[in-house]
Amino acid sequence: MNILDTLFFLVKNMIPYMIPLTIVALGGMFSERSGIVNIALEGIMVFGASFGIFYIYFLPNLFPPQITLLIALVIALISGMVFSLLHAYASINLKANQTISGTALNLFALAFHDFMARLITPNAVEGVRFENAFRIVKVPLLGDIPLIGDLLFKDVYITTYLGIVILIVASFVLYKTRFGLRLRACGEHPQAADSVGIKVNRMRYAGVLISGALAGLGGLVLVVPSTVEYTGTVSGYGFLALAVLIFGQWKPTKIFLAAAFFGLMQVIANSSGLSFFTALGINKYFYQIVPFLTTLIVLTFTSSKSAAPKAAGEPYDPGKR
Amino acid sequence: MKAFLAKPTVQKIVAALLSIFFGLIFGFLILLVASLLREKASYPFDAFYTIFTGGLRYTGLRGFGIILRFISPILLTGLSVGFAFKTGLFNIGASGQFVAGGFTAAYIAIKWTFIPLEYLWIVALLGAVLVGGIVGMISGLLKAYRNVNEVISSIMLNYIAMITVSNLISVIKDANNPSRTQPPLARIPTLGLDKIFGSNTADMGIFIAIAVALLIYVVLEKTTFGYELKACGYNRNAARYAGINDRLGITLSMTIAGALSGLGGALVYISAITKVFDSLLVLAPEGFDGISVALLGMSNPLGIIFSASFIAILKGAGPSLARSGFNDEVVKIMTAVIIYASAFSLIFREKLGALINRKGTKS
Amino acid sequence: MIDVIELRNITKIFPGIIANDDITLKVRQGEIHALLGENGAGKSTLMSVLFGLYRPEKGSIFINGQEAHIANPNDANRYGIGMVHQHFKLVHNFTVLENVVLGVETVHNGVLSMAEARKKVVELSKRYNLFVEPDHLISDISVGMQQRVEILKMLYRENNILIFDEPTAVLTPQEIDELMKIMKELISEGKTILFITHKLNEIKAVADRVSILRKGRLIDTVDVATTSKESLSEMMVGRKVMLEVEKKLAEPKEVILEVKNMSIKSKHHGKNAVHNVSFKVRRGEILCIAGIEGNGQTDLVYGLTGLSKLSSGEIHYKSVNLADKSIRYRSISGIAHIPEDRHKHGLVLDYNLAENLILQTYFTPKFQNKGFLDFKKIYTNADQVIQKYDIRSGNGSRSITRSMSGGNQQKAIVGRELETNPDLLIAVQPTRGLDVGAIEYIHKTLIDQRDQGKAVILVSLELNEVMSVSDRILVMYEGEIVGQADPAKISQQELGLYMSGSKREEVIE
Amino acid sequence: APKEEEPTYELALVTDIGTIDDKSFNQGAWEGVKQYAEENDITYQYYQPAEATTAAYVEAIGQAVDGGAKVVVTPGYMFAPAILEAQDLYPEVKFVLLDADPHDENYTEFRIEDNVYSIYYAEEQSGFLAGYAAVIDGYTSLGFMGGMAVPAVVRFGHGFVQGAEAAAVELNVDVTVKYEYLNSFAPDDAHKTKALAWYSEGVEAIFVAAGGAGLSVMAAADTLDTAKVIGVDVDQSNLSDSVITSAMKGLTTSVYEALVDYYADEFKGGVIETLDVTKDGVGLPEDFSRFTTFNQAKYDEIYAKLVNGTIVVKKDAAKVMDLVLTKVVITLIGSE
Ligand SMILES: Nc1ncnc2c1ncn2[C@@H]1O[C@H](COP(=O)(O)OP(=O)(O)OP(=O)(O)O)[C@@H](O)[C@H]1O
Ligand SMILES: Nc1ncnc2c1ncn2[C@@H]1O[C@H](COP(=O)(O)OP(=O)(O)OP(=O)(O)O)[C@@H](O)[C@H]1O
Ligand SMILES: [Mg+2]
Ligand SMILES: [Mg+2]
Repeated sequence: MNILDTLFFLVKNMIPYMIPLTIVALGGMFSERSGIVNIALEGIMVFGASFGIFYIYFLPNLFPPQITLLIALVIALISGMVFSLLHAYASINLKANQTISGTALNLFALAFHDFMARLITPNAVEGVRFENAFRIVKVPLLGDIPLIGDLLFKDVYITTYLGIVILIVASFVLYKTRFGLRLRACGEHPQAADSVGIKVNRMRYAGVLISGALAGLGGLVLVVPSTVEYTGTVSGYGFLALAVLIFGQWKPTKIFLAAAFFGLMQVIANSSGLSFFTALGINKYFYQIVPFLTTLIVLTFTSSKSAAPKAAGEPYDPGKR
Repeated sequence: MKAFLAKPTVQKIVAALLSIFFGLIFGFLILLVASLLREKASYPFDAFYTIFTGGLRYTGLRGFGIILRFISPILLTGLSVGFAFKTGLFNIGASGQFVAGGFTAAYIAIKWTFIPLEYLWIVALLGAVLVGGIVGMISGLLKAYRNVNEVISSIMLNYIAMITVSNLISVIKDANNPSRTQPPLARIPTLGLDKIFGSNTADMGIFIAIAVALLIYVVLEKTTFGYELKACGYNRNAARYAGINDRLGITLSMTIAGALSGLGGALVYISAITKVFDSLLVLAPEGFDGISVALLGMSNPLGIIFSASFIAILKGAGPSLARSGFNDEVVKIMTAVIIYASAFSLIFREKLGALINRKGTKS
Repeated sequence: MIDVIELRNITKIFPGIIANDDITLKVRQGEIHALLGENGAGKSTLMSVLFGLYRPEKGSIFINGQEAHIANPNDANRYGIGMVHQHFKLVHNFTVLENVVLGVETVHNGVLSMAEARKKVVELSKRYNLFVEPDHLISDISVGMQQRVEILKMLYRENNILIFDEPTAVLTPQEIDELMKIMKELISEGKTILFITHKLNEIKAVADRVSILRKGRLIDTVDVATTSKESLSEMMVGRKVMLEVEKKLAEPKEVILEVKNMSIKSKHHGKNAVHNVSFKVRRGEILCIAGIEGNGQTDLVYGLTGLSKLSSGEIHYKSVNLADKSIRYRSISGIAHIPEDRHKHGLVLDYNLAENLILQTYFTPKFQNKGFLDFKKIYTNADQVIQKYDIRSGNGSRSITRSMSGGNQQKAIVGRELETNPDLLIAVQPTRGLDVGAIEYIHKTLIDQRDQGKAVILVSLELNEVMSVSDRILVMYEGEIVGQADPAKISQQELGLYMSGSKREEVIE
Repeated sequence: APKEEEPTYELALVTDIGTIDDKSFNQGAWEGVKQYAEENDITYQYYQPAEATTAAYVEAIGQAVDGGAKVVVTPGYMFAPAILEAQDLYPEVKFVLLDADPHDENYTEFRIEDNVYSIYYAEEQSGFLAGYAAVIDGYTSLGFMGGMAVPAVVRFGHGFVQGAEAAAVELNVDVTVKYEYLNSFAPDDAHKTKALAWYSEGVEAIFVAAGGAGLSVMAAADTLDTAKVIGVDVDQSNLSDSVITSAMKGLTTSVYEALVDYYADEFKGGVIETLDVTKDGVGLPEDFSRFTTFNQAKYDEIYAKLVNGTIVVKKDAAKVMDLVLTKVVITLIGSE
């Protein structure tokens, strides 16, 4: 494979990493921008993916594959949202330490998947097999465009497009709408928001619920292309999304770039078998740590100004100045 | 009685007990639901009893030994996370520090045969403390000098440590099995606990862990050093203003947190019980258990001794659940609910406080 | 005359304290009504009740004779009430415009349309001479500007009852003058103003009537014109207060601190925040660094105390060059620092009072033994300091500092720093936001220090304070010292010329 | 519905790391237990140790025994030290130990008692057959992905390479094999990417001996028209159309047989046995429809050669690179 082919391979294959990371990190962004730190992203992903997969498991052929996938995605989204209510309630109404409910949700989701899977699978096991008929071999017409067609319109899942739509919508909502303005105010200075009549708690609920919806969705988006059996894990992608969120400085475009960066590094990490890389003669170990090491190094040189929402992580106390 | 209940410590303990109560109730409901839906899972009451006793109803003394052995690592990772919390940092990197420390201990206990065998385990523990500390220190330095969020750096370091250890296995690999390390030559002394519990499980590690918890308590609450570290955590600028080296403080906090997790790793990998490293790329769960333990123990070292024991008991019950037709996820669900319920403790304490005050004004 | 606002029998209770105790207050249409009271008297609380931030336990509010139900700021807004809070409620990384419209945005189909808002804001700022740039970020503009944004917020909402909670505490003299003008202009348009301040001059200058609160109760409402400052302060504190600072002539002794060609890089722009500054301080004098906020005073102090690194220059203190010495070294060798920002630097808000009172001394043998803190001594020390400096708080030495009032937090810092028995005291805005009683106390303490042969560097934005407390004045402008003056000989006007950069002279010592 | 008195389970399996649907030895063994138990209406249960330590394994075995087990099946080499202990602790209970024989952690004490039946499988023969079939069928660019370099997986890999060599010599073609251990037995995007990378560089078929990780390799193959997968342990053709064959080992059958023996009072106590082609312990599935040239006849021919010893597959090479090969070039990614 020549360099161009290698490059094409890398770019094409970073998509399955970067799309779910983008979606979930954007979810985290809405939550943190409203003032609630959400370390439950991992658990919500698992939870959302579970219910999406359960649907596919029970009703694989009720509708054409793409419709089935869309319904499953909606189910993942809703279940993620419902699940995140628990985090919202604890962090907002109970003013609890936001790590507590986040950690609890992470634990719960993993165990709950196993519990449910055992109830529904005939052998009472944790893995749920599903018919994966969702790959789009080629999008008509668009797939014929040179390069772009190969990159974006062949061998794809609708989730790729969904991810891009979500990115655009998220940026728009955050920066161009009243909701976005108010949400950001609540994450920076809730007392200020309160003093101009914004219902801080309501906005924070909205932020957490959006994060739940996107994380739930992102869970399924991650799982569907990579396997035909879901065992109730998203292998740490929720935490990686958290890292992408911080790396992306809580801003949609930068999150997207951070996810792309991380996705690219992940592909490189797993492409050590390509002749281009074997020819370099570098030990596989270095490929394996590439995503994590480069992230650390990049952060070392880009973190001097943190753009973290000022009030994120603190329960809103109207009396505090 | 009133004065007793008014004490914050007492209120915290009562709140924690209530959380556990809620968790158990919820767990029981889960058992009931499962028993109604699944043919095999037909003994919810038995299962509940099993969980409640940590499986000791079946496992007896030997099970107790296993529970003791479960306590030590998560007690230390719990301390690691809790210590960082107290100094204003979130150490989500306990997992990486844990394996780094554990591997170092194993390496020393296998390779450093030039040290007399009876001291080797001590050197191995110290090595683990050192290397765990270094991993923590990286996060600390990045935070202190480059403003890198410690959450993200420690997530990255978790993976780096895991991958590194997986690749280093060849250095101390088992001749018959290239994917595993050899068992260590030197182990932590059992102090006769193996005789008491009838199996090679509990060892001196549990005492080391508890002693370290007490030490951390004293350091945090009673010493100038703890005062400095907490000041850095609560308000870095004020600490600087007061002449405390805030960067050093943050670095030291993460270093100590890392060292604690590292020691936790050593307590597993050179313990009486043989756990060897394999090359599987899985993050060490003990690190994440540490977060639960720290939260449930409210980051207080004494509370952490309690919460680590409690979670170890639940963990110990896992295998015995099969006897009643259940699996260990029930226990995990319960743990999650207990931690979630502990989020209510603030509200609960307020309510309790109000109740006491109301009674006070009446009389 | 109509009472535009009537607060009837307002009682507001916080855990352990009655912040407002059965207060009845009437405000007339078109007046500037001042509220006066010691720190913690309940002024902010009362206004927060009126603005809908707090629900009172008892009492009712009447607007224009009609009972009003104000449960949140939105309700208040509906009644035309707006408030400039003591601590500004501005989102630092939003633009001026975004802050102004927040909460009352114009939208088309949910999408923000800022063009109309911008037009209105520009118009308003022209009409009231509130010059602000709508697209600047709050974090990039001065405190005075920020206050204008707060005022714009009210005007944008077309409020006609305006509450100003200690608006002048953070302003320069010029800004205060301008604010006074603006307030008068607003009144002339028929608006009503409630004005909280600790400064009697200001009340004298603009207010029509003043209500005095003490310990949660309304003492009286009186006409400003017919009441003297002395009797106002007496009503407020409950005893006679010395309003004029009394002091002997200074007797400067040997030089304790000599700064030579000090420069410090700015964190915000490429230039030097402090540029080639040289001066001397002697024992037995109070040297005041005057200047408009943002002219390098803060950085100068950071340089002296070690919070910032010098880019060049030397600091000779008791014949040691401090330039590369640590903060700890400086504090041990007798330099105390009352910081400008008490929340950022002065206190660990999550420590209790006793723990904060040892922030500079916890490591000394007085409070520790072999690395262990001696809590008995720590609490005894706290009780002494609390008593000596009259620090009031809910739980004495065990109060979490976060819950204490700003005034008392300030007293705690002052007490702590003085207890180290420093040779050089660097006090930055030590009386910001304090009531007259507390100010009197702090001024007296500064002069006492001087009279004991200690050196004091006072950094203040407040001309009154500068003129009355200091023995010598250095004026800073754009990072340089542009003038030296003797307070006895210079007029406030002339000082103002130096501060605004219109006049400068070489200062050679 | 809830019942009252405590249950007992006559047949028990204690799982190694992973659980009974690991697409690997746990699952294979469990299916044997289950099949026998259900056919004969015997109670059965599996137990998951709390962690991967000998003490936890012994403890779980204790639970099984205490819970009424008469036969305990323990899949995986990790059980060797645990069974060394358990065979003495519970002399009246029978143990079926797969992939190992009882010994201590340091490989100094090897001892099997009458209540233990140890089964090894000749994975190298199974892998050989798969490699042979693939090359005969015209695949010349192959890949091997092992879950982890544990003895059984290593045998699969080494056998695979030797099978490819045998066929390459026979056909006089040059064959390349990419060879890597994933260090994972679970599905993961990473494995999918890895497989895609291989396929995109011309690898035609990947033999994946890595439990659930195989699912991700199949997911990769499914996105490409010509990419093929060779399954492991059991016939995995139902998992994906890309699976051309599977290198099977008779986990399920052997466990089933062991139970049959036990109930017939013929338990092979004290026996350490390697199930190979001579005992029908390993092989490929009978369905050759996904091959073009390789077929039943070819299979029978090569199988016979293995049975009669004309071909001996090496299983004791320390490293794959130590194998002497003439027509096969191995690219080892990472280390072994
Ligand atoms: N959110 C709160 N929670 C508890 N107590 C409070 C709260 N806000 C105010 N208080 C109490 O009410 C009293 C009055 O406070 P308030 O802020 O009204 O004082 P103030 O007159 O505005 O003082 P200052 O001059 O310092 O601004 C304080 O002494 C304080 O103890
Ligand atoms: N979280 C809190 N809990 C309890 N009381 C509080 C809290 N926050 C503020 N207070 C009370 O509110 C009152 C006013 O506090 P605030 O922060 O307004 O002081 P400040 O205006 O900065 O002080 P000053 O006006 O004296 O300079 C204080 O008396 C304080 O006791
Ligand atoms: Mg106030
Ligand atoms: Mg105040």
